[in-house]
Amino acid sequence: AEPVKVAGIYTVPVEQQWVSRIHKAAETAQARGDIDYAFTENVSNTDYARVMREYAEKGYQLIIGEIFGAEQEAREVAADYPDIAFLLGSSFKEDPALANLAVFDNYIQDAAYLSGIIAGAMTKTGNIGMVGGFPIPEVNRLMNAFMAGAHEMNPEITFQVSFIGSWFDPPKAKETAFAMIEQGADVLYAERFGVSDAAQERNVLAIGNVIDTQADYPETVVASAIWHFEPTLDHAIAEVKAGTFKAADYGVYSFMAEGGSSLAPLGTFEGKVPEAALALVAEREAAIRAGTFSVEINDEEPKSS
Amino acid sequence: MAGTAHKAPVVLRLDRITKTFGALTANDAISFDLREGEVIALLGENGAGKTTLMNILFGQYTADSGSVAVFGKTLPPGNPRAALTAGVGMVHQHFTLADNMTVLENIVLGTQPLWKAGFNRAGARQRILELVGAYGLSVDPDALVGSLTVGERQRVEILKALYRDARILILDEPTAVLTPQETDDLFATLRKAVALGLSVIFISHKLHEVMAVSDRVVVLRHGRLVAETETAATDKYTLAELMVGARIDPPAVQAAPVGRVLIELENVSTPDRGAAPGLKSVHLKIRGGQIVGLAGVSGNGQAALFDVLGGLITPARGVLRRDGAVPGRWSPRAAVAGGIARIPEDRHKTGTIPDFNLTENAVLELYGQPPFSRRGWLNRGAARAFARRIIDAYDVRCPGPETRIRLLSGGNMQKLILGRVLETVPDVILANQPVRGLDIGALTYVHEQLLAARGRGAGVLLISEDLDEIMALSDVIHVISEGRLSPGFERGSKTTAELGVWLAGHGFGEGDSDAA
Amino acid sequence: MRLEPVAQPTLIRTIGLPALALAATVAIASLLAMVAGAPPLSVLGLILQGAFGSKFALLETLNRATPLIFTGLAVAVAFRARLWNIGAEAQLYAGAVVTATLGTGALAWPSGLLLPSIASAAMLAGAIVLLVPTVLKTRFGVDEVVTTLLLNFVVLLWVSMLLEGPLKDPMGMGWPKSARLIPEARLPRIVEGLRLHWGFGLALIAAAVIWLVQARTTLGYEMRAVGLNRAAAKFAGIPVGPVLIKTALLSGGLAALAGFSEVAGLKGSLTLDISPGFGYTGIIVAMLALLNPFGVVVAALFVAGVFVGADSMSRAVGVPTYLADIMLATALLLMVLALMLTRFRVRWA
Amino acid sequence: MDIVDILLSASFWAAAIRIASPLIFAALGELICERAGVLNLGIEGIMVVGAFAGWMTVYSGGGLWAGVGVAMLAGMLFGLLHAVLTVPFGLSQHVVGLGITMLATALTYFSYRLALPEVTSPPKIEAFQPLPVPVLSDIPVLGPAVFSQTPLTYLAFGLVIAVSVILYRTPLGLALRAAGENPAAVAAQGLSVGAIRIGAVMAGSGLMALGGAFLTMSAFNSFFFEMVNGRGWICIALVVFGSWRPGKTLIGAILFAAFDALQVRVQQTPLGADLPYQIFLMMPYLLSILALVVMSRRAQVPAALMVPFNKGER
Ligand SMILES: Nc1ncnc2c1ncn2[C@@H]1O[C@H](COP(=O)(O)OP(=O)(O)OP(=O)(O)O)[C@@H](O)[C@H]1O
Ligand SMILES: Nc1ncnc2c1ncn2[C@@H]1O[C@H](COP(=O)(O)OP(=O)(O)OP(=O)(O)O)[C@@H](O)[C@H]1O
Ligand SMILES: [Mg+2]
Ligand SMILES: [Mg+2]
Repeated sequence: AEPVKVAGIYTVPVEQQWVSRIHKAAETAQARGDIDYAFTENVSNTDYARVMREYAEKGYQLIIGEIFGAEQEAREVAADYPDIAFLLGSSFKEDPALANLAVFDNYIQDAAYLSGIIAGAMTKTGNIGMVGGFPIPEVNRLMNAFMAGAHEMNPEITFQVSFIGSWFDPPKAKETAFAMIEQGADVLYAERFGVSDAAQERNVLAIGNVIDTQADYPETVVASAIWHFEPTLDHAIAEVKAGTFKAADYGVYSFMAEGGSSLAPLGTFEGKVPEAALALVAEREAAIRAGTFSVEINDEEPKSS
Repeated sequence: MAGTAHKAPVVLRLDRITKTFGALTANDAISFDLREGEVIALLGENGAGKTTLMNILFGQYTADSGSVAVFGKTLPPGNPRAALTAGVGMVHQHFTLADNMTVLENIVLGTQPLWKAGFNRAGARQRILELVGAYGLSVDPDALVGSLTVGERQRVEILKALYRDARILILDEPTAVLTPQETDDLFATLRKAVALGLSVIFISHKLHEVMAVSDRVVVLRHGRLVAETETAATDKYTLAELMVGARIDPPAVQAAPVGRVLIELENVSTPDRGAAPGLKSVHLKIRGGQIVGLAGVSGNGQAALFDVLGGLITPARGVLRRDGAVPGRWSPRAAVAGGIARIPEDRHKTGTIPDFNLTENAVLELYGQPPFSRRGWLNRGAARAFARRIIDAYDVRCPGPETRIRLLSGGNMQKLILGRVLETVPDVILANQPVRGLDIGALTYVHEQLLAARGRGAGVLLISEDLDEIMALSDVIHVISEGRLSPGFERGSKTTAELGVWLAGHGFGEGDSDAA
Repeated sequence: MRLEPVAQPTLIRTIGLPALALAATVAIASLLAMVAGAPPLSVLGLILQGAFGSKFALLETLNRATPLIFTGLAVAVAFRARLWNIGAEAQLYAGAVVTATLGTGALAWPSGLLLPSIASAAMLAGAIVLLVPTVLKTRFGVDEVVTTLLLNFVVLLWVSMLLEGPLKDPMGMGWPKSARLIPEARLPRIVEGLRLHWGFGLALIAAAVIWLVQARTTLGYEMRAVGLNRAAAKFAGIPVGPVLIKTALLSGGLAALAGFSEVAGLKGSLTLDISPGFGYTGIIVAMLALLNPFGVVVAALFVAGVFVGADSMSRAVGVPTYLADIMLATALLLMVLALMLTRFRVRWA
Repeated sequence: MDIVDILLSASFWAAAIRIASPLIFAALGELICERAGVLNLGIEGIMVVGAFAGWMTVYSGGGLWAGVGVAMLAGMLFGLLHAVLTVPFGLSQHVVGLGITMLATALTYFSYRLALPEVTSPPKIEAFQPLPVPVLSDIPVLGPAVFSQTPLTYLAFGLVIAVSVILYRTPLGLALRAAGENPAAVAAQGLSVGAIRIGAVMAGSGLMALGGAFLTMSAFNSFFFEMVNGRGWICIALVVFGSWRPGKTLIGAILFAAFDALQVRVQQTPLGADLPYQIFLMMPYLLSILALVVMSRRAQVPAALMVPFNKGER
């Protein structure tokens, strides 16, 4: 069949971890021959609706992106193009009145929780440092799940939490991480680029987030909670092809049970993580997949303890 | 000066120099020679083309045609460096010094290859001190230029030229900003320079200086050379006529009835301003129908006195009375509204806004009142009419009221300022160095206007460093020195020599300058 | 080399040089498109189409020009008085914050009353933001280039704080954005269904008002006098400090209107990224316009047109859209140069 | 840890100096431009160019020092563009500066995307490593703080001294300072104001680019969009803060960096838990403004800053 014409509109460059997962999934689908993919990155929210319209006018069938900062306008555009499918990252839910707009978000709290368990087992000082960009729900949710997991191993663990006010300032993230290490952290939660580098330089450990960076930091990154956008996107492509695309919350396709998230393989840390922790991870993972355990979704800004 | 130098070799030859700015011909085929050891005075009205000619000679402007030869070699046009190396040194009308550097640094600037690792400060200082000695140019090589007086700055400019072994010195209106004492020192220096074989071209509007210092006079009018004569073979009056093209007589001073006290300072003191002293317990009365002359070397408190009377500052101690009463709020606006006319010392920096046109400059003090504005809305027609009236009545030569005032000569700028303040028929006129840098025609005109105002009963304060000007015009003379004011001397009651004693700072009893 | 004023610029000069600048910009853009592997010849057409080729494109251009007119005017007003306001970005956000605060239900008034009130309050907020550096300048002599620049960072962080605190939309699912404006607080659309709103009309009115102020009022006269020669203005009795403060109030207020118009007109709520540097681009717009208020409108349309057109072009030919900013910057630099050369002749001496 | 402990620790000062290093380079560059009379608002974009050019050189196989050289050259190229437009043509320094920032940034991103279209995680290079100076690095506190940095940091400090010496002790420095104070003085001494200013802007821009390169080659090891993150604008403030003097500017940079290092650490104290994190991020800017208020009375602005010089025109 004809490949579906898909356009991605991102408000940050595709190197940004979150967007990179969407971009990668789209490129994979394109390589498979399922879609024809074009994208525009670093679109300011002011221009977002215009770019949406431009793609819509050009005959794209599925438009993916993130409208956290342009909710209202984006929904207006979608309303103007009822024949085009929109799959957009959003804090809000789908609107039944807007049948062609489905929403998603990175609900990978399950994996984050499991990575927290491992972190809790690996810290000797009981002090974990967490460096984030901005305290938005997409970040808070994972940090909170991670913290819950760590407390599962050891309720005494304290956390240092900092936000650097930028998505792209690795030197600043790195300096912030250094400061946390100086103040006793021996495991770092690497929400931003730069944190793992600090951990590597100071010989402490790091936990990855959204993407797997262990190959770059083999001695440092113990585990990572990875987001797989493929189930979300593939589901949407299938619906578009079948002509059944409808307003829905695609968030569930990021859940572990749907294969939307996973704990990265231990790799270089195989055998270095305490058995007790691994056992707990295995137990919880099974429970999550079975639907008997659910990780709390908490979008509140996490605080240092 | 050092005798005539007829036989001496020619060091500089200007050959048919022509320069136009748009439609205006600033220099029209000007040729003359300068010989070794000779002093030539370059004369001409404001805008006659003197500065332009010197800028061409120094390579800062490029002539449209004609050539400059120094020691027989033709200079490449438009290249100051070539002029410098050929031995031409120039002291510009507006000094070219960097205030943030020391005297030594200013002098050394550009004399060494830029890529040298460092420069020999000790050697440079040694050399400067030698020059200071030889030419009698006292100045401290390590002083910051920003802290120097005008006279000292000029000496630095001359040192800059001498340091580069200049054989030809060009001075553009060097005495316009100097005190009489500094002028004497400058001439002494020039005499030494000539004795050492240097040649000099200097520009001045002061004819007695020209007569005193030069060997030869070259007169420009409207860009053309109209006369070239031995100084010995001419006199002040002839020169004035040559410059202007018509005979000029100094204005006659008629007797005028003395009126009441219009403005008065009683025991006024103001804080010092950096190096310049403030006023020290000053008493001053200005009456109608009088010109009060304020003699004194610049920088002795004239500015403070002018500013107090003009509303720019309020006395720190003592009182100011206007028509016998202490004004409630004292500001430039209050002063202007109350009929005080102010002619500032620096027409470029404080007197006008160079990029405003004549109309806008004409209403600078009055724009806020009818008919020029009502409830915040400007009436541009009224302003233009006002400017036209000034242009006509005060003979301001300009293309029209829409011309930016920057393009006017100093004399015409001054006439506009004069017009804008006199048109309101003020009863007090404060004039701070109103004829500085003006040619004889413009100067005479300004004096006539001040006398006319006196004639109709206005009181005038005339601040000047030129004792002759003060003595010629003033009914009462005060001398100011270090912020102290002498008693008022009636016209003719003191000789120049007697005033000179006061000028030198003698005669002021400690704290009793109120001894009038 | 030397520049000499041209007394009577010929038509060829006044039209030809800017045209040349545009041609050169398109040539450079085409070259870069080619480097990126796209057909260079289609570039010009696609830009024109993207900026003016359809009603949608045209209105988008007007839309993007709207905040630029406001910030351009703000800068023009300030620069006239030599008040170097590099902080229009901060003032814009101050206006936006006020709009989001008052427009989300705090005041339940009818539109006709509410919109003017919000606009005035927004202007006041922007004015205050510029007042701080201005007072620091007149009181303590602190360089305003630096303080206005630094305040951009401070204000942005402050907005971020508000959006994660008191202004955060309780229904916003945690994302740092304000609640939606109530319908009465929205500037109506000019064309139903398209994004252009009456903020654009307001911008045109503002330009006319500023022109009147500058050319016809004593305040305008005072501002120019203070800008051109502070010492002479002071001597003549113009109250320099108060004039600078009035200038700051006007300039800050205008920049704040950009924030008001973006929030009340375009977005309907406040986020941290409502301005992709409109405050800074305003400086370019103002200088391109030689600080003339009507020139600001033209320059803003030009800047917006180039950006929207080039952005759409780069998407159409499939090259990174950073090409749009390259084109915009090139167009600006060449245009400023061309405008100068219409008035001055280069003499090589 | 309370604030006093933090302030007394060597690691805190080491961090301050690391954070200061890029600022030192770029602020020195801006200082040179401004001393010659040209406000260079292109700084932010030129830092981006430097960050990319240096990193890209190393990434494509060049040595680290080659990267430093290429970064400087790239910066100088944009400096040349800036200078040509602002010096002989006398265009508004505000517009040209902002235009250069926009152009340099966009060109960099464009080139990056063309060079690395398929990468979702930016590749890394082997960056400069800390190089403890023998003997000196053993001094308590000072050793680990100052003498255990990367070579580029030492270079930054060296440049402060070099620039001071050049400005105050050489004919070139005299000419440069005079050009920013009174260009007519330079012209009257037979020097070319244009050449001096163009040279100064190019040299200064080269240093700005080095500041950018520090970010990708020493502070970090890969290039990101927007990673310069306003550091250039800070440098403009630092130059004013430093009264246009290299030594004071250096102190300003270290102070600013120290505030930054401090806020990161204070966020983790009990104080930090109560206050929004933005308050801490604001601190360096607010303190800078405060410092300017205190310093401004004595500041000596180059008198001809932002004033174009055209002989024959006035
Ligand atoms: N750069 C310039 N551009 C245009 N016109 C000029 C320029 N410089 C001088 N002029 C014109 O040339 C004429 C001669 O000016 P110049 O400066 O030589 O006069 P001057 O004799 O030195 O006057 P003054 O006695 O007032 O110093 C003036 O009328 C002026 O209008
Ligand atoms: N760009 C210019 N365009 C037109 N005329 C100019 C220009 N620059 C200078 N001039 C003219 O050059 C002349 C000399 O300028 P200068 O600075 O010597 O002023 P001035 O007339 O001597 O006044 P003052 O004695 O008050 O300094 C002025 O008369 C002015 O008309
Ligand atoms: Mg002259
Ligand atoms: Mg003169």
